[in-house]
Amino acid sequence: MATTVNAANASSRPHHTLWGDAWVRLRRNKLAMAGGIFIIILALAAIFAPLITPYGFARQDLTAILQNPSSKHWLGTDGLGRDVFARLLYGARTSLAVGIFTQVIVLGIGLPIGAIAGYAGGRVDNVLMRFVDVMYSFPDILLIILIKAILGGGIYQLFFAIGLVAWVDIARLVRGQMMSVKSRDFVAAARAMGGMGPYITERHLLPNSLGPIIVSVTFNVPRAIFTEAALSFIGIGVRPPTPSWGSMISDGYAVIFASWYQVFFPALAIALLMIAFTFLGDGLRDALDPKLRH
Amino acid sequence: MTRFVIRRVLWMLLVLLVVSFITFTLMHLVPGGPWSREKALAPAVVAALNARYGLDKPFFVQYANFLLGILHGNLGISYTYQDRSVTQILMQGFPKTAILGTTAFVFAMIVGISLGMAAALRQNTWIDYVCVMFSTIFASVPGFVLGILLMIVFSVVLHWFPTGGWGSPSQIVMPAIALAALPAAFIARITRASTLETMRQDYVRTARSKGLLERVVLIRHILRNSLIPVVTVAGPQFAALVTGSVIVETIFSIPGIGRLFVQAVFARDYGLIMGTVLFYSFVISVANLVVDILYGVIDPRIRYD
Amino acid sequence: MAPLLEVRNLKTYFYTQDGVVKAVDGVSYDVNRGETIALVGESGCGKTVSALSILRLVAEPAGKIVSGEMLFDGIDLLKLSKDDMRKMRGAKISIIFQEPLTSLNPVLTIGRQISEGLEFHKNMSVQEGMEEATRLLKMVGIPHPERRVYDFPHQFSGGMRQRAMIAIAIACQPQLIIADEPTTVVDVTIQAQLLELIRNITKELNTSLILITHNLGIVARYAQRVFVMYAGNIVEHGKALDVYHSPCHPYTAGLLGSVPRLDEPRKARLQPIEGQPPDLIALPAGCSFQARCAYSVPQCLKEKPVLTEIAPNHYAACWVSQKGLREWQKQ
Amino acid sequence: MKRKTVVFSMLAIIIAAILVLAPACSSGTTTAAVPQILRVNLGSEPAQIDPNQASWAQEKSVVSQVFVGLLGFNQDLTLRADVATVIPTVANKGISADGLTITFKLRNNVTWSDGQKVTANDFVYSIKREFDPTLACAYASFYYDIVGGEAYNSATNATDAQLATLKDAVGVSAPDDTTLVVKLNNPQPTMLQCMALWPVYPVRADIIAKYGNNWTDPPNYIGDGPYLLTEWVHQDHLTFKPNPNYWGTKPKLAEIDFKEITDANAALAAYQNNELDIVGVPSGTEKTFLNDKTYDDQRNLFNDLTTFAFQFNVTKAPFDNVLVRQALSCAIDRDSYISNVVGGIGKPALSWIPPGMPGYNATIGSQYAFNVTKAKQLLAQAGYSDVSKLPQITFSYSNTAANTVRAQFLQGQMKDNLGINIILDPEESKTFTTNVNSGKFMWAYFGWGADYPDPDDWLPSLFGTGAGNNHTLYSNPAFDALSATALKEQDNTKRLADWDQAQKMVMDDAPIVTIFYRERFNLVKTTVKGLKTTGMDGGIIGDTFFNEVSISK
Repeated sequence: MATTVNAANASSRPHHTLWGDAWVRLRRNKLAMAGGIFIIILALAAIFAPLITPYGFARQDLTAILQNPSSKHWLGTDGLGRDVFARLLYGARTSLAVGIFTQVIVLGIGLPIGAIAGYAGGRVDNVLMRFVDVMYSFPDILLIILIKAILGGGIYQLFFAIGLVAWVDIARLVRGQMMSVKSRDFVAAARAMGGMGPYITERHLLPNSLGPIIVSVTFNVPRAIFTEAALSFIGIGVRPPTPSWGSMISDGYAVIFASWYQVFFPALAIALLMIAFTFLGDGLRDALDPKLRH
Repeated sequence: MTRFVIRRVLWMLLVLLVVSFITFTLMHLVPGGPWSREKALAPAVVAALNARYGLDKPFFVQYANFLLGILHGNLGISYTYQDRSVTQILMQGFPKTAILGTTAFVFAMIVGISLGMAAALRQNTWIDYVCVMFSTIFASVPGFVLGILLMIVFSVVLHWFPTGGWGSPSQIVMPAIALAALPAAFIARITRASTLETMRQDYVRTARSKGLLERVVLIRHILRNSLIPVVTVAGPQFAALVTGSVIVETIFSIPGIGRLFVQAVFARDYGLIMGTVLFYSFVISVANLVVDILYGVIDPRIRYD
Repeated sequence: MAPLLEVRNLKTYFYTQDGVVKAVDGVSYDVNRGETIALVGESGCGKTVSALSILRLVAEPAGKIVSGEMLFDGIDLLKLSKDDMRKMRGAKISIIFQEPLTSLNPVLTIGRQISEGLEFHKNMSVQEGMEEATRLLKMVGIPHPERRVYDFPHQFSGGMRQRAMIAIAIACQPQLIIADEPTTVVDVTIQAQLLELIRNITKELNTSLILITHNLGIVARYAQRVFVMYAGNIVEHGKALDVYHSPCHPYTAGLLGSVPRLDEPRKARLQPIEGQPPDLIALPAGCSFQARCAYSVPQCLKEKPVLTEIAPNHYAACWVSQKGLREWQKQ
Repeated sequence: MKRKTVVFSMLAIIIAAILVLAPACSSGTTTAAVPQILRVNLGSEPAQIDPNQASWAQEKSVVSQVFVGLLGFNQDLTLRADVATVIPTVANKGISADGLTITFKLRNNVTWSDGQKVTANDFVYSIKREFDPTLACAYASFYYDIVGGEAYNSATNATDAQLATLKDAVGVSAPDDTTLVVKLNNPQPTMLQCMALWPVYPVRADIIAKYGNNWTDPPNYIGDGPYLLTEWVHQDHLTFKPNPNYWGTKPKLAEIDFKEITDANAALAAYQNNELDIVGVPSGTEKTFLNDKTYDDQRNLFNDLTTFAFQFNVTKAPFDNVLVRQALSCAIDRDSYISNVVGGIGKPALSWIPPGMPGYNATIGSQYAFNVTKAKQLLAQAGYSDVSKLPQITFSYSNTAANTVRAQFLQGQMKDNLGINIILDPEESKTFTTNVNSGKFMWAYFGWGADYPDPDDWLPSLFGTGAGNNHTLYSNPAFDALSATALKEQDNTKRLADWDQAQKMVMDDAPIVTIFYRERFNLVKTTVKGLKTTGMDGGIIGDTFFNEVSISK
């Protein structure tokens, strides 16, 4: 009866949970996994930076300023003779933190508001959307600058300022998704079968809206890192000497006519991180897309 | 429909009011005032200035006066450029910022949608990879870096474009590109995602079952549906482009209000801050409204009520 | 005279990351002019895929028609160029999908979606198309067609949407219509109406119909012949009533057991078929139904049964029934 | 395939657009050196170009093209008579024996750009206007020694009548069109230098009355200087053309363009793309441009009268302890900063008053030469042999790119040389200045540039007890007494001796750690001839002598 047993087991395969199933298919997506692994490795490298590089991120060697890459300093040194590679590693800490924590704040605020507005519709939607409108009507950078100017320097203020401004887009996106998904019939069916709001939201609406949300989040992580760069550029980024890729780029920008390395390496780092998040995001989207499940 | 628009416009005014109040409050919470200088002004001078700008009055009186001013279409006098009115300054700067933002928006849309569609329709082919790479790389370079790179390549090396300033079309190209890069990439990604999504829809299969030409299926059935999410982000993107040209304007020395308003915050130019914020808020709200209308136009499921 | 459509040994596979899904694995059937046949089976047994294969609309690149012949009016559809095939779709062969909402483009008016086929195949202008669409809507029984033609799908009820789908299908008076579970998502009363509608229209236009369903009750009523599919194969086929009254395959019997019999005193309760359909990637060596079969004999494990004529014009692929022991008919 | 073509045609359009525009714009790059046009970068938009209200840098650069005052500065910063016939002295009766009355004799051939004569009344009007409380002119306090000036300027909420009387009471008068009499409360030896500054350049009462705030827009902007402001595109550029009615030697240039490029790199690119004739070298890239052979004949370096320092808040522990202040001052390797970080631009500073100024004395502050062991000894004396016992030190600065480097340099020095960890607090400039002006800091960045070349602009207003710019809250009665006498001292040698002693007092008490004297590093196109730089130059170098500049092939 062996075959029978196999058949029975095998035929029970498609009955995973949404997430379990997604994980199975994510694992099969090589690019996505590559992206994820890169991010993890980067995170580890950031955490264990002291074990990887002998240089501290603030250690100056005024006799070796703006040096090109060499065996001593793999990626050269900056305007105060600090090892760029070391600063990149330590900078990854800040930049990843900025990228991820701001998104946590963004999702924390944007997802529920968007979901509620989109699902409930009617008056609730109206009220929430007016609130969103107000937030939304602020020019981002100005609001960030104002908040930052009030709160003063420091990385937490940075998360707060960026996150507090960036959640609106997600909220709108989620709402839009909710509204279009809601009108599809399987949700109607679920409703007909007497599914409760939260249940429907969790089981049908969210999974079906996840694609675009994830795309936008994976895009916003590097974007937050950019915002940080822009803020560093206008001089209100993280507090030196703590490096962040953004601040390294803007520091590098100041001396771009002396040494383009100063901009190139952090920019490259951001690009790689961005690509990693892109692949991971696409992978997640496909993995989580209900229409792709058999 | 008209009722919807009217109601939305009224809402908009309310929103602007709230925005103005929040900004006004934040602004006064920010440490440091317009008169603090490295070489301190004499107390008499500061007193005179406060008197001239009504800063000696209580907070709410100041706000009330500000609102009254607006009713008379008067945003007050700049604190930095003390012989020019805020309205004057905005009117001189805005057209430039608007043109720049719009050009960048058009770039971003054309490039973004083209790349996105191409990538989706040729999923997992070299076209797809090229498009993804292109958009990723462009999105991975901060505006100011891209700006100076363009400048070095196209001005210093190739002598194609002037490094900055305003006036001739040639002076818009580089800033517009620098400004459009990130949104273009973003739109490309959204388009790709939603096109892939749409291509899997049953109605596309139905369309094919009617034996329609691929082109017809693509344009009538796929494109239009896959643009819905794009439109949702288009509005924010447009607003972001018009209001987000701060750095690009700085690098390409464009006499727009983008450059002005960060300076305004740093200079604590209360008049200019309020002016720019309200101005920008207005632009954003309008873009927002337009998008909601468009959204309804391309997606009949959305009802205005 | 030759049948309108003759499908011979059709094989349509899906190449997924898990392996090759043999959705349709050597299916043969034929449809005569003006005839209505039924493809019956549980969901996922390959009936829809075999239908899509006829239109060559199997989702590529994953899905592929690996082999077989599909002679339509003597022409092998599989040999047609992409262009000629497209000219077939809608004009000669059309399909009614099962989910009317998702199968209709949400952003186009019903009328437009009906007329676009006409514009392409009958080179009508948009107005002519819309007028024709109105007529068709009237024909499929939509009240106030002249107004409704400008409605969007979301403004239609489930039943009306399906009527619209029908209108789309019959727009160019095709010779063959494939109705893929046209009634699964609407409620019983409307089911009846729709099926009547389809039958009348096919009669009227003398169109052949392939009715895809899992409901043998319907089959008995509307189809002349029936083909029962299981795990990508046809396991039984014959005259609708023969199959209905004396199923020669335990699976068919199971299906019957799981539908209310209108012609018999209601049994205490319906018995659904136990277990799951097999994994189409790893099909068992012998009879694919064996695992769920109450009557299986050792041979079922070893050899794959082939279609053999059990009764006149009544074929089944089952060792048991070939041996003539068919307890299931003795109920 | 159809779709592909659609896609790529769209891309093609863009590329086409670029290519089409390309030739159109290469016009910006044609090297037309023969036309006498000087293109310089003003940086940010000037706030007010009304001479009375204008302040340092940008504004000054604009004003000094369009206006000429009674007196001016030569390149060596000695005074020069411009509208005045001679520099008033006690000898030529220009200054009364008691030093309380200064009488200027005016040339009678001085005209405004619209042809009218410049009379003493124009100066009377201008000086009184400088004190007008409703205008709140930044530099008014420079002239408080003029009789009635302070009173009028401080009458913030007075009635019009009161203002009128106060205005009349101001001690400036014009007995005739070519005589200007200025009465002082007390002798002020540097008043003449103040009279050479733009805030008291003549302005036209009738024009201001006619155009109000818009009088500074061309063509209303009537001046008596070599150039006219013909165009001002806000935030973009200003254009100057020679003043046809200029009474002095006619300028050689046919046009001066002031561009408003705020980004240093962009300006440099503009220079390299031949859109600018003069550009500042971005800080941090000095070494590169010093070593790059292609710039050998384009470099322009000169000291301007600016000293950069780190100021202590002497009321906050541990900086209330002079030993600690001296110790930290000894622990900073200024030479290394100059030679390594900024590629040798600027001079290491131990004293306060910079070279090129009367009163500069290299020996002052020599005790702070880099010496770690000495620094440690001083700390030990102060009771901090174990630096971990020091309170947490925070260093504040306004967050410019250059300052960020300097601050981190300091942080590094403290860490490496003394093992002290200091926290950096970058602040947005207004926040920074507010905090510093209100004593809300421990240790802060500090720069001072000369308003006019005299020590009395460098000491009492900064280190006098309770003085307006005394942020260190330093207070030393001996110093106060000494500067009080020095301010009124008529005998110049004695005066300078007093200031020298005063400076020594301050530096010994070390309320500030001087770091370096600024040196300005610009690139100048070889086609620019006759550029004269001075320590008093504003936003643009050489702006004081643009009327002597010419362009060659």
